[in-house]
Amino acid sequence: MTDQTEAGEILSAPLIIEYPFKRTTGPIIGAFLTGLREQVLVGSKAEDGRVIVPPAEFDPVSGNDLTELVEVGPEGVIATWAWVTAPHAKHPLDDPFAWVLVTLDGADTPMLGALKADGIDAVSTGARVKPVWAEEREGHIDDIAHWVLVDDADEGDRA
Amino acid sequence: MPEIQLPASLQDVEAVRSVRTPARLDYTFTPGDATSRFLAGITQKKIIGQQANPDSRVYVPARGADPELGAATPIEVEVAQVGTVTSFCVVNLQFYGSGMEIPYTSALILLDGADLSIMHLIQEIPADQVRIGMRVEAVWRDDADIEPTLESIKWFRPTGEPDDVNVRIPGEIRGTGLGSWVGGVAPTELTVRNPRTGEGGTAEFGGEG
Amino acid sequence: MRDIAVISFAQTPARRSVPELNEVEMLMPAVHGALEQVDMTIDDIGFTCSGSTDYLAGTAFSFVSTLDSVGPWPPIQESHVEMDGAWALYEAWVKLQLGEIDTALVYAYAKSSPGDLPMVLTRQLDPITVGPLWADSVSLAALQARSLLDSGKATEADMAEVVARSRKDALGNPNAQLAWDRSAEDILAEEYHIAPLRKSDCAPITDGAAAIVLAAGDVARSKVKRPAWIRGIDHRVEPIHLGLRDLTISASTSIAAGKAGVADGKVDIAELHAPFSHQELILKEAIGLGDDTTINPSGGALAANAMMTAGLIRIGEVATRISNGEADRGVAHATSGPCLQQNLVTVLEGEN
Amino acid sequence: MGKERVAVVGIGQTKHEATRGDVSVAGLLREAAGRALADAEMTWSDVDAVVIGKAPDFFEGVMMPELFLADALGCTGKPMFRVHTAGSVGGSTAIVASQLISAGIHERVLTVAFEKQSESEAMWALSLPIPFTPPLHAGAGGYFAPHVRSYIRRSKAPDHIGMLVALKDRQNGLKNPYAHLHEPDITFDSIKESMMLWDPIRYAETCPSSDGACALVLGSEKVADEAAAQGRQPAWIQGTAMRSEPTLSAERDTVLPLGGALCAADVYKQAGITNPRKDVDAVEMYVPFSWFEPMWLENLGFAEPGEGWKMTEAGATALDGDLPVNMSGGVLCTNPIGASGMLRFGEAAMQVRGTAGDHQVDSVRKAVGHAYGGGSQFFAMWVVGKDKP
Repeated sequence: MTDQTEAGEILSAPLIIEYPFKRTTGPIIGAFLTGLREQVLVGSKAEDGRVIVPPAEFDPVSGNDLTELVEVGPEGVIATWAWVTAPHAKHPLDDPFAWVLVTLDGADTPMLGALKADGIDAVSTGARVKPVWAEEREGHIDDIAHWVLVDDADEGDRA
Repeated sequence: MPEIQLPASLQDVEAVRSVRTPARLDYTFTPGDATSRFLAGITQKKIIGQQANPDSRVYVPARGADPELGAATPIEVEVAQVGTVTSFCVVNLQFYGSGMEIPYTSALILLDGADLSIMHLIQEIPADQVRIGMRVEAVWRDDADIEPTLESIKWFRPTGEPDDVNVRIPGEIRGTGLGSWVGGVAPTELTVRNPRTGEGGTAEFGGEG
Repeated sequence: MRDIAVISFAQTPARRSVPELNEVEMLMPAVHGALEQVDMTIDDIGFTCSGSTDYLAGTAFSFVSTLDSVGPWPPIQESHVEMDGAWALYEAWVKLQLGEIDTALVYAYAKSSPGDLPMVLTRQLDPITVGPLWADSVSLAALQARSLLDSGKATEADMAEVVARSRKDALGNPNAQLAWDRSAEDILAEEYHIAPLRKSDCAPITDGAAAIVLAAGDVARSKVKRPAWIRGIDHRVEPIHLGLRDLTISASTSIAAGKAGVADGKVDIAELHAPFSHQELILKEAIGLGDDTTINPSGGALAANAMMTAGLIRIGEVATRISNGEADRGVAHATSGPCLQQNLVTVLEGEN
Repeated sequence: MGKERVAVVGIGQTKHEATRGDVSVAGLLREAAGRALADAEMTWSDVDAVVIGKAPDFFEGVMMPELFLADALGCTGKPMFRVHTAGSVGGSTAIVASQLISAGIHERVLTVAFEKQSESEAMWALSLPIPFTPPLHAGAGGYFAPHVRSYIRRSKAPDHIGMLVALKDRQNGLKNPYAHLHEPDITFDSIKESMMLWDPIRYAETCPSSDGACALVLGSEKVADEAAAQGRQPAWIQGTAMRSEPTLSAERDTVLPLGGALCAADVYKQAGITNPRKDVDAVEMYVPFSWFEPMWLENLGFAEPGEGWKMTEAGATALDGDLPVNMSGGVLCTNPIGASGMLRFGEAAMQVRGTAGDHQVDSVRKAVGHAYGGGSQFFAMWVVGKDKP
């Protein structure tokens, strides 16, 4: 029997959790993704008449099925935003950008996106924005490459 | 399934039904104190058991707590590199991450001086000749390939000793096992020795350390 | 309902990283401490319940090996929730209501340090429409903070005051991870991290564990002089999508506070699980706390925020202050999910 | 303070398949929950609280997925709770849900358990290689197969018992429209000829990987009495129990775990069962590998030590036997891991309600639901009956 030895250097090794999850969408979220591929944004009509984007499959208050999808956007206004000074490698944009919750025209609830803008001072609640579509689209949330301010649209499109 | 009403723009296009959302998370894994001490032994080709106190079970490898006492296992005890097969299965299927040639034998091996079997491979004997009670010994990788992992033991192989017909298989009391109903009567907590109070258990098993 | 009290509470010192211990090794001092304070072993416990989640350290079934910390032998009555330990305490409280057992052990733990916590938490989000954007927990909180500022209900200075007070109070908490004495002005001079949040507005990333022993009626009275009785406990949830909520309020907290009976008496202290400074302001209003309530005397989540554990710690902090006579009645709050999605409120009281 | 009575008043499950490609995770849960609510003649707004169970989150790659599923389950503004006790979780989730009513907190609780294993794959999610940690050399089957061998050695059971169980359960599954595996051509010989994966376990003696969900609506005595008055028989919960023991301890028995026997003894005592073989009319037990049927028969007090396999061999556990076991086809036909335990509990309730369709056993007054998880170390059981406890 020996006494406990002083633990030396702490062992450590990388652990990677990685998988190409394949998710079935169901008809409502499937329609939303289909729309992204076709450059069309859709929301679902809730029981209280609100249009929810991305579409909810089920009424967020009652839990009942929602079945009516309506076209919204493509432009909208910023409901709230946050400026990322040092983007993470996993973030959708490499340069400093704003997370935005965008209430699309015709929608009542905002959706999340990444806004490309010149700087924190260029972004404000209530500003109008529009999506910039990815060149190759497959029916994925990344089909919206990012959002741009409507006034800056030309510059955003070039970038 | 309720009928979905689509806007005109989406009525005549092929619908998306599934989506790939690959995700990767990177972690830095550290195994903790008990495992690190066990693996430090492995790098010296020693199999080090641990126990909570001089009278308690010897666990190999200890995982941080004596699971019966709920206590840390600071005491280190080197156990033998030979032991007895307490059970096994023969694997005929290639598994995720396993480079083994099939069929191969995965066995529970109770090392001499330890109180709980480890799971490891048996080689150097045809799979259909492996037996419960068979005596086996550790076969190490070459010294240059020893790493802090139990896989530094490549496998176990028969020692050639006679089988241990009295191998202590945990739980084998009360007819066939701890969770047996004998004469229609259920076992109780007192069927086993309480490691904190010393109460319970049978002469057959449980009094020992 | 049956009278149930918190009779002991123990936690490990909060640290940014505890690489030298695995989860069970980190947890054991908390479990053993809580039991030893009331001279108990697992043999004296009727029911054990724990809270943890696999994603933090990246190992599936982590609760299976941490159960070894209690020594579940002979076999015990036990359950586990993939939630903060405050909800494990709720399950134990429900179990005690059945009248069959008189004691319960609740524990929770988390090692967040092995992963990239804000990114790990993105795996909670809608996996199709939000998850692939990797919108981290700090970014989402910043969206909420901007909403609150835009509403005019709070200013960045109000947020900085929360930070300054919390970290100063943490100087008196030996288990705190972040404690310092700096002015709100000083904090406001910091650069933005994810605007409008500064690093100081955010909880630290913490490895840690905690445990509580609950007991009913006379068993509680026989074990401690002044048990902290649970007078009410309730929890509620909201949709995960931020767009479906008014981010400037916490509707689910308000319901839970109402059901738990917060307003039935004076609240001396409150421990609010607010991992971001502005969330304390939202919670204070949602629970209906006045300026005569001392909020987060421990420093709160801004001082230490072990995931899955910080909510249980809030209950323990309030209970300890009631048992030692510092307070007569207090409120503990726990949260889960992005931007205060799910909330639990407990009202605790001492007997005079 | 006493315990309030609780009954199952609604049961729903999905069609179980390897890949349910037609529904989202939320849609899968709602298929089961919607059926349970319809069965209970309730709507989402009638539900006071929701209790969700599932096995490891890595299966779907969503951390604490109940959070994103909250509105899909009509939880907005309500209490929602998530249980995880490994493979026993479907059972323990139903027990936690029942206690919300027996403690007098709620009147109507919806409980749902699920797994959508097709979003990833079971072999990946269950055997992530962890650094410094010895690998399971052969997956879950490789873990359990040595314990099956130990059982065979102790009980001196003949080789064909496992195959008999597989044949019975797969044939029962043919009567269950929701079951995942429907193998009309299965025979004893086809099982015998299937590949020996983990000797002594053959391929045809193992469970599939399924997408599926199960939901139960639990009601208070008042709610259940109302259902009964309208001709809908409640399944009264006469006892619930859970036990846990360590995975790797020196003394424990991995073949017939003490925790399993203590769990059974506890639940029988509550339900007034003194002779399990005689007093219980039907059992759904958690049998992911065929040999677990005789093992659990002994562990749960239906057979003396070493005699469980004789019940199987004699046909006692067949649909027309004196103790039918796994009338639904069991885990061997359907295994959405997180839901598997609740499916056992739900089938027991269906049997006492008389709603099990083609796999209904005549005049079931008391039925047992059983689930286990981890390395045969977590146990959850309930007894449901036609009669009020």
